[in-house]
Parts: sequence; C-alpha cells; structure tokens
Amino acid sequence: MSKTTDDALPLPSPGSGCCRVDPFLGIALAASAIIMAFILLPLVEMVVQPSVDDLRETWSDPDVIRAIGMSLYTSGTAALIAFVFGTPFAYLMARKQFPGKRLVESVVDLPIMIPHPVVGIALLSMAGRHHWFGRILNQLNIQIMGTVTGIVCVLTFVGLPFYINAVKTGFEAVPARLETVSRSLGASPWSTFFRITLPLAWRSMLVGLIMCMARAVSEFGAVVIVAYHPMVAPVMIYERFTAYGLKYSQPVAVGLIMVCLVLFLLLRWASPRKDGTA
Amino acid sequence: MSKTTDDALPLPSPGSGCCRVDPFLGIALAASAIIMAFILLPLVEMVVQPSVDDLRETWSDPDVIRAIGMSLYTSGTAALIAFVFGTPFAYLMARKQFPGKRLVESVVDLPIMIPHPVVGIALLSMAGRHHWFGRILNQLNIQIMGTVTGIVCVLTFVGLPFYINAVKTGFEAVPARLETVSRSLGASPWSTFFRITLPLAWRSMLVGLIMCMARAVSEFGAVVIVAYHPMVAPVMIYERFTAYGLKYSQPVAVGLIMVCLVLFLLLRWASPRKDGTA
Amino acid sequence: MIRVEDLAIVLPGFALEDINLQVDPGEAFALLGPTGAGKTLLLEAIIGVVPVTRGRIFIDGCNLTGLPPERRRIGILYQDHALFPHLDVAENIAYGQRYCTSVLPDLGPLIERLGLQRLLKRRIHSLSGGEKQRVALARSLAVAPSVLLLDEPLTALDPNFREDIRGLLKTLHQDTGITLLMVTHDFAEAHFMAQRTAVMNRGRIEQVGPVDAIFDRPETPFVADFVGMKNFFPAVIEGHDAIIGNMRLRCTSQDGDFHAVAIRPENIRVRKGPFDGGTENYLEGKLKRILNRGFYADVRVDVDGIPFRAIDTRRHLNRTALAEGDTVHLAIAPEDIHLMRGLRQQRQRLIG
Amino acid sequence: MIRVEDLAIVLPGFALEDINLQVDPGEAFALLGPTGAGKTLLLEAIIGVVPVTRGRIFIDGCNLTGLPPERRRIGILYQDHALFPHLDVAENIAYGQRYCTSVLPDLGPLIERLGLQRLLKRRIHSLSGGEKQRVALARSLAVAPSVLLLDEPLTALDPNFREDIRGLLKTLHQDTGITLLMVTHDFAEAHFMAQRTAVMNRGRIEQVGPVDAIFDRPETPFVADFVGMKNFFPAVIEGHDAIIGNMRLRCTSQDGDFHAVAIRPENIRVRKGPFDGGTENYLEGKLKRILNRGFYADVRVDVDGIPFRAIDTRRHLNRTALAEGDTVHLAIAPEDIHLMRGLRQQRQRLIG
Repeated sequence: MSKTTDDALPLPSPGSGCCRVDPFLGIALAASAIIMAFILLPLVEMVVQPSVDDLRETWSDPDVIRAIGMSLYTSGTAALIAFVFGTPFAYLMARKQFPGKRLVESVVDLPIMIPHPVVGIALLSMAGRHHWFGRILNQLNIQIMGTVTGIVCVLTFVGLPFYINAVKTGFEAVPARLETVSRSLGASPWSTFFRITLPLAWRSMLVGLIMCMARAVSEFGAVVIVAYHPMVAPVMIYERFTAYGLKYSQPVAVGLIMVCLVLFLLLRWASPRKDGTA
Repeated sequence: MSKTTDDALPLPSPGSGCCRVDPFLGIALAASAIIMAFILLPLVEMVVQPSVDDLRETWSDPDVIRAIGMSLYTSGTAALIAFVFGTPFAYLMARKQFPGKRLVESVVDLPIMIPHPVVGIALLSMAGRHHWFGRILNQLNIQIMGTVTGIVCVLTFVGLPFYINAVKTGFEAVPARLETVSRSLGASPWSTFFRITLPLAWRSMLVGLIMCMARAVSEFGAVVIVAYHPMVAPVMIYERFTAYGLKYSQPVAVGLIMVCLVLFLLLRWASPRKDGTA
Repeated sequence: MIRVEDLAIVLPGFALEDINLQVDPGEAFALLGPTGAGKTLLLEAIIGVVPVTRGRIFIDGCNLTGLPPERRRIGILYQDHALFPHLDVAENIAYGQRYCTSVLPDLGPLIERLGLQRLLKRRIHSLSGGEKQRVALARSLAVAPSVLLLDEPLTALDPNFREDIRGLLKTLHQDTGITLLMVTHDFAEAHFMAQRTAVMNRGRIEQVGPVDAIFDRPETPFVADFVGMKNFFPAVIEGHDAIIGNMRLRCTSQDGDFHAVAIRPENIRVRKGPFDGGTENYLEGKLKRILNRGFYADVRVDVDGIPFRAIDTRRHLNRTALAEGDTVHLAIAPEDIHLMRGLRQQRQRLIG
Repeated sequence: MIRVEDLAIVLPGFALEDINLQVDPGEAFALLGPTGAGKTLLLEAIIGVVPVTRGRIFIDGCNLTGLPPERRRIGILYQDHALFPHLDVAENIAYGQRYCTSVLPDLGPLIERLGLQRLLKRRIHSLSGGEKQRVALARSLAVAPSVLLLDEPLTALDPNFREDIRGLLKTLHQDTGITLLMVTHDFAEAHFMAQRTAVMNRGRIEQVGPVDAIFDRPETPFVADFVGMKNFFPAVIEGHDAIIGNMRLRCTSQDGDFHAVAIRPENIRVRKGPFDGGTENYLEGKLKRILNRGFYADVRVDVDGIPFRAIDTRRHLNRTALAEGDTVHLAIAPEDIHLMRGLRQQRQRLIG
C-alpha cells in the first residue's frame, strides 16, 4: 500500500474537525446557553445582590424569621401528611395492576395543573357553611379560613403529587420477588414492608419528602386565598412588595431562596445514584 | 390418595380469602381512597356547584373572557418560547454525555422549587434600572413591569422545566442508531432531525407543550408581582376574591378550571401509549 | 408432599387450567416446559402470592389454598437468587429465624454444609453467582420448610458454578429427604435432578411420568418435540410396519392404538453411499439443507416429499463432503422409531 | 477499499488502540471477537459517528477521517435492522435517494432482487425479522455505497431466516463486488461469508489472516481459544515431539520457534479400553467430569495433572457407559497437535 497516491488527493485533512463545529451543534449549544442563563442569572443575581447589612437586617427582623418559620412548619406538616397517606397509596400504585390505573395516575397529577388560587377557592368552598363538608368541619370545630390548618391543607394538596410520584418510582425499583421471598420465609406483609421494602426505598421517600416540602414552601396563590395571616414567607414577600416596593421585599426573598437552596442540595444528596448503591 | 384424611384437618377452608382482606391491604386501600377524595372532591364540587345562570353570567362578562384570553395568550407564547429554545437543549441533553450533566439537569428543575413570588421579584430585579441587564432592556425599549412581555417572561421561567423534561424523555426514546443510519444514507444533521427524530418524538413534544402551558396558565404568585395589569385569569380570581368575596370569585375559577380540564384531556390523549404505536 | 387438585388461574391473556399434580414426600419432581408455559405462575400459586381461581393446594395433607404465604412454610429459590441487597450474608440467612424460632435453632451446620463460613460478613453485591445461589439456598433452608420450590435455579449461573450448585442440590436432597419441586426448561437438568417430571405447555400439563419414560415415550407431539424427537409424522401402523406416505418403516412391535411416529434426529444416520444390508430401515433422499450449530449440524433430507431432520457432527460431514443438493442415504434402526397415539386421541388421556 | 491506519479511540473505561486494517476492493472481511472487544466501536468510527483520537481512515484511497458521516458514502446494516418505524417499506428504501440522485436512479431491480415487490406499502412493524433485514439491506444499497459494513447482521434473526439472509448477502457480494466489512462473534459465520478475518480482543487486533489460516494456525492463546482449541499447554518442542510436563506427544514437524501446543477437544478421542497400536498418541487418564451440552458433552480428563478437554456425542458416551471417576484412554493424532509461539514472543509480532 503506497501512501503517496492517497495523500495527494485534495480532501480535507484529518483533524480538520468539521464534525465538531457544524451549525446544528452550534445552534443547539447556543439555545442551551440561553436557557441556562435565563434560569440561573436572576437567581444568582438575587443571591449575590443584597449586601451583608441587608441580610443581617433581614435575619434580625422577627417578622421575617416568624414567616420563614411558619413556612417551614406548614410545609413540613404537609410533607408529613403526604408521607402518612401517600406511602401506602404509592405502594399500591407500584405493586397492583387494575383497570383504570392510568386514570388514577392522571388524577394524582391534577393538583399540578390546577391554577393556584383556584385550589384555595375550591378548598374554601368545601369548608364553607353552605356545604355539608363545611358543616361537619364546623361541628368538629375545625377552621380552614385564616388558620394553620387551612394552610397545611392547601400545601398538602399542591405537594402530594410530587411525593407520590417519587415514592412510586422508588417502590417500583424494589423487585416484587424480594417481598415474595420474605413472605415465604414467614414474614407478614407488615414485617416485609418494614424489613425489606422500606430499607430499599428510603432514598426515594426522602426525595419525595424534600420535593413535596419544596413545592409547599414555594406555594403562594393558594395560601394567600386561604390565609393571609398567619403569614408564610411567600405572602410576606408579596405584602412587602405591594406595600413598600421591590427593594424592601428582596431580603425576604433571599432568605426564602436560601431555604430552597438547602432543600435543593439535600435533594441532590438524597437522589438515588445511578450505580445502584443504596 | 384418599381425600378423607386431608379434609378432616382443622385448617381454614379454601376460598376463605384471608389474603384479600388482610389489614395491610385494607389500610392501603383506605389511605388511597382518602387521597383520591381529597384531590377530587374540591374540584368536582367546584365544577358542579355553580348554577347554569352563574356560568352564563361569567361567560358573558367581557372582563372574565378577556382575562382568560390573556391567560391563554401569554401561556401559549411561553410554551412557544419553551419550544424554540427548549427543543435543541432537550436534544443535547438526550444525546450527549458530558461531565456535570447531572448538575445541569438539576438546574433545569430549579424553577419548580423557587417560591413563586421570588421568581417575579428576581426577574424584576434583573430588569430594574440599577442593573446592567435592565439598562440594556431599557435601551431596547423593553418593559417588564406591568406588560405582556413581563408576564410571558415569568410564565416561560416556570413552564420551561416541564417542557424540557418531557421532550428529553421523548428524544431518549428514539434510538440514536436510527440517526446514525440516516446520516450514513447521506442526510445532514438537520435533515436527520426533521425526517427521523422529530416525527418519532412529536407526541412527547406535544405533551411537553401542553404541560408547559398548563403550568403557565395556573401560575399566580410570579405574575402578580410582575404585572397586576394586564390581568390574567388567576389574578382576576384573586382580585374578585379580595374585593367581593368567595362567591363572586367562584365563576371565574370554574371558567379557568374548564380550560385546565381541556388541557388535561388533551394531555391524556397525546401521551405516548405504552404499546408503542406512535 | 405437594398435591395440586383441579387448579385453575385465570389472568387477562393467560390461563393455567386443569392442573393436577402430586409430588410424593421426599421426591424430586421437575416441571418442564418452554418459556411462557406457566411454570413460574404455578410455583407462585403454590407459594401463595398468586390468587387461585379454582381448585386446591395441599402440602403434607393440609389444604393451604386460602392461607397467606407466610403461613405455608414453603421455601423458594429463584434463578436470580433474590437476596436482600441491604443485608449481609449472615442477615440474609437468618432472615426467617425470628418467625420460626423452634426449628433449626443452630444454623452452624447448614452454613458449614454450604461452605458459607467465610462469607458471613460479606455484602451481597460482592459475591459471585454461585456464592449468591448458595446463600439463597441457605436462607430458604434455615426455616426448615416442608417443601422447597426451585425456579430455574441454575439458568442464570456460569456453566462451572452450575455443576457445583446442581451437585449440591442433589446431595442435599438425598441427605435431607426434603420434597423438591423444580421448574426448568432444560431436559438434561430435569434428568439429573428429578425422579418424575411433568411437561407443561400453554398453561396445561401435557404429560406426567418418570423422566426416562417421558424421554423415551412422549405421548403428544409437543412433548415429542420438547424431548428432541424432531421428526414427527402421522402414520398408519400395520403389524411391525409404520406406513408414512408411500414409505414403509419397520419398527419394534408395541401394544396400543398408534397413528403417528416420532424419531430423534441423532438416531438418523446420513451418508453419501448406500448402507450395507442389515436390520435397519434404509431410505434414499435429497439433502436440502445443512444448518450449522457449532460442533454439530442439522441436516434436512427430503425423502419422497417427507422432510426428515438428522443431526451429525461437522467433523463427519466434512470428511464425507456432503453438500446441499446431494442424493444421500438414511438409516434408521427399528427400535429408534417411536410409535405414538394420533392427534385426535390425545385429548382423551387423563393426567395425574 | 477500506484502510485503517494506526487508529486509536480513547473513551472513559475503554480504548481501541493500534488498529491497522486493510480490506481490499471487493473483498469480504470479517472482524471477529467476543462481546466487548470493540468491534462495533470500530465500525462506528469508520461510519464517522465516533470521533477518532488518533490515526486515519481511508475509503477507496480518500482520507475520510475528518468528514461527517453523510459525506462518507458508507452503508451500514445493523443486527436490529434500525428501520425507520414511521415510514413504510418503500419510504425506508428510498430514504437516501434525495441525497444522491445521480446513483441508482431506478430502485426496481434492487427491490426485485431482494424480493420486496409485494411489501412496498407495508408498515415496518408488520414485517418478519427476515423481511426487516432485507428491507434494511435494500435501504443501504439504494444509495450505492462504496463499502457496506455489517454489524452482526444475522445474530438477531431466527435460525431459518439466518440461512436466507446469509445466502443473500453472499450472492449479493459475489454479484456486485461491493467491499464488505462484517462484524461477528461467530466463527462459522465468518467462515461462510469472508475471505479474510481479524480477531479482536479488548480493543486490539490479535491476528489477521485468511479465515482458514486463523482457524488452523492461531497465533495467540486468545485466538486459539476463540477458534475452539480449548486445550492450550506450554510445551518444550524437541524435533517431532512436544514435551508437556512428563508427557511426550508426537506431532508433525513445523518450522518456527514454538513453546506451546493447542489441541481441539473434538480431535481428542476418549474410550474406556486401550486403543490398538497405531500412529496416534495414546494417553491414559482419569475422567474428572462430564458436562452435558445437549446433543454432545464436554469431557474433562486429567492425565498426570494436566487437564485435557475432549468433546464426544452423548450417544457414544451412553453406549460406552463412561462415568466420572473412570480410568480412560485418549487418542490424539499428531496432525491435530498445533504448535504455537510461546506467550512471551507473541507481543513481538507485527500485525497487518
């Protein structure tokens, strides 16, 4: 094989790398850069902009601390409720096949698609005195309007789908066969769930809890309908914005972003690794 | 094999069905019923409650029609923007492997976790006169505060992750090998994308568009910060609720729920079937 | 002892029906059949995780049909071993102990027997395939089940481990006298492990009997094909002769009402020149095809329109330089021609 | 003509290195190797979808290394056919037409040749495996590629279709004179299709040569094992004798510096009684194990501590009633003992 003839041909030299700079990839990269900038720039600016004094002032304002505390408390409670009721539901959805299952899955996703103020209005309508359910609540002395109960109620509503979907995926990843073996060894369904399923799916449950809580912390539209007071952080941001303007609302917003960032980092730490180590 | 000895043993008779009514399954079913009721009851009541007269009144109120129209217009525009920029980004994420990919995926999910009023505040901060970006916008004569542009901007922010995630899944389901073959047959990356990838992933793109739009239609907290006017439907619901009370806001809410229901049915129709027919 | 009576399990798109089985105490019984025959479904019904539509299941004479799995005391060994990945070896083996403290209080001898002493503190994912399967075996035996079900326990293993585990299972069975019901799609495995076997196809049992009997005397075309009698032809039997088309083959006389013959491909010898006269049947045909199967090859020969399938080593084929299109000679010994009932009569048999 | 010069592709966790290959115009060349050897990666580098770290690729004398796939005119046929599921058969076949209108203006003869006339309006998912592969073949040939790459084109097919497609590929190659580079892990397939072959292992080429030469004269232990010489022993060669341990085996004399021998298991005959004297090598050993492989069996025999592997039909094993633990006799013909270079010398060879 003589090299001379081959090399003499007028063809692009090796390494000219025309595959790497083709316009297709270039445009895709440009679009990606714009998206990353669009998402990251406002958030980064937000976190970077306030001076240390601004922040110190925010964190020493007892109202701000109380609002963020209330946000954490109500979202945490919502996540807990999602955990209690959502876990068995997610388990059923992961293990059982039944007609209409896809419809049930769609219903679980509904709260994501319902406009936020509508969620508040729907729950308030149910709890009103003209409604049979409202009368039951009234007799039990449960108030929705303007109470922590009401806030927790709407936050659970908006957070549930995130918990259920995450945990369902986690349960599906545990082979049903492990449960079969456990029961053949004498373990009841309860023992099997707590000794096998739970230890293998805890990561997904943690992810679900964090996602549910993050979604609840960020809710504003539904909460503001049900309860302006007790004030959660997003409502306080809105109040300060309307009452005093942008600059005054920023420090609270930064405080809330910090909380979300912590949840975000927790989420990344908790997410199941692809290499399969639990 | 004589049957008499076996049958005489004091054991549960067949068909006593103790597997079916065990307390484990019972509790799981009860939890599931509570969840379904919790999600469905308020929504069903909401849709069923208003009389035909109420609805007729709502739909003949030009303000309501205008607000719902504005909601659809801004959300649709946001979905379109997500389509233009998100499609190449989702394609890159589906096809390329690179270090830090998981981090980029997390960043895309950030808008889901950021409190809604904070989104509005962050975008307003960027667009303010004290900010370099705001000055650029100002020179281009682009207004964010209180304009349709501003609304579209925040709706794109909150809707983007839904579009990108749905479309990325769709692209991942198209074997890369089909694209290799297409290019070996002489098709450029562009031709390959439009003749192979797009026709095979259009369902996911439709799903992504609907989800992005549904999420945008339902946004309130971010919009209300950026623009109280021009009024989108969720802001109108809030305004009527605070100004005139629950009963007066319900018809608008029902109107918006109807829009969401249509989107929901579209979504179910568009979702890729599990049997794989396109 | 396992007895399954008139069992039926009806699922969307698949049904097990008319399942009657009896596995005697201490017996090793094999359920044979291709993928999708319903073997694993039957095992899971016996364990109790699949609800039964009709029929009853007895273990050691007790009707278990309605009992939940945890009250049945049936061990199960899956091909993918199904070890608990979050527990170490010792925890896996001792998993069932707390539910039946009375039996087997000391796991030492069992662990030693299975050669697991040095693995006790190891994580599951660090074990080899054969080690995993031994741990799974120890785990199921640790609760002293009355019956052990094996779901293709060797399929997923490396060939070398396979021999180890197979031998281990065999000697364990011989020593402990535990009742074994194993599922497999490999006839050789059934032959090695089991005394009796049932062949399943499409949710029904086609034939039950000793392993050798099924290998030598299949009763349905499906079983004949499954045990390797790839040549199956309808035939008229006249005395010692089977008439297939216009061919007359001598066979050994057998009693019964037969309307078909089945012949193993490896019992049909092929060569280019004619065979010397003898007691065998000699045929002349056209070599249609040679399909390579690695060390050996499938040879398809057409004799007066009847397609015969033979197997020969590639060494022999190369030496005799047989090629597609050649005229070749076949020899079949009379004792290798298996007489069978016709298709019509087969559904009349009663199984069990 | 395909020429690959000093090609290297470095990926995280895997690397192809020192790849030198030349496929002559009109030749059919097979890349052989086990799964994970890097065969498909090399194909995809030649098509142009995997970037090359070092080295150059020439087709018909043109350096293509930097060109995108659509400018290379290389056809590819994948084992999973990779048909476009949203297009019908005719649209699939005509897919590449608009990019090279000058060549093959009329697809009629090609479609007829592949027997696809009646399928043109059919949807892809309604086709059988063999039909799909014929459509994929037509699609790649419709753009008249200068070279056709085949990525295990027969592996995913039903055995019966496999023979069809294999025959079709062979006659197409003979008639059109197109250059073929096929990837396979099946030696029989390479033997049928290709004139020359390269054996790959772990990202490197171990040996290149005519198919028969590689089958008969492997040069590395890996290739020896790959072509079925399962017995590989270091040995001292003295004239006509190979000395393994304290055993002396007669072989045919070969020129070269040899330090090992390899023997195919099917060339070792096993029986219970001693063989009559002859020109072969006779050994006596202990039968350690019989591993069933269906129609035949692996037989492991220990001769003075050296493990020999033989293959025999189960028919013969049953007839002679050989069992594990028996003392048995082995016969090996001198011409079946293959002399090889030692392990140390092998890295010094130059390939290509």
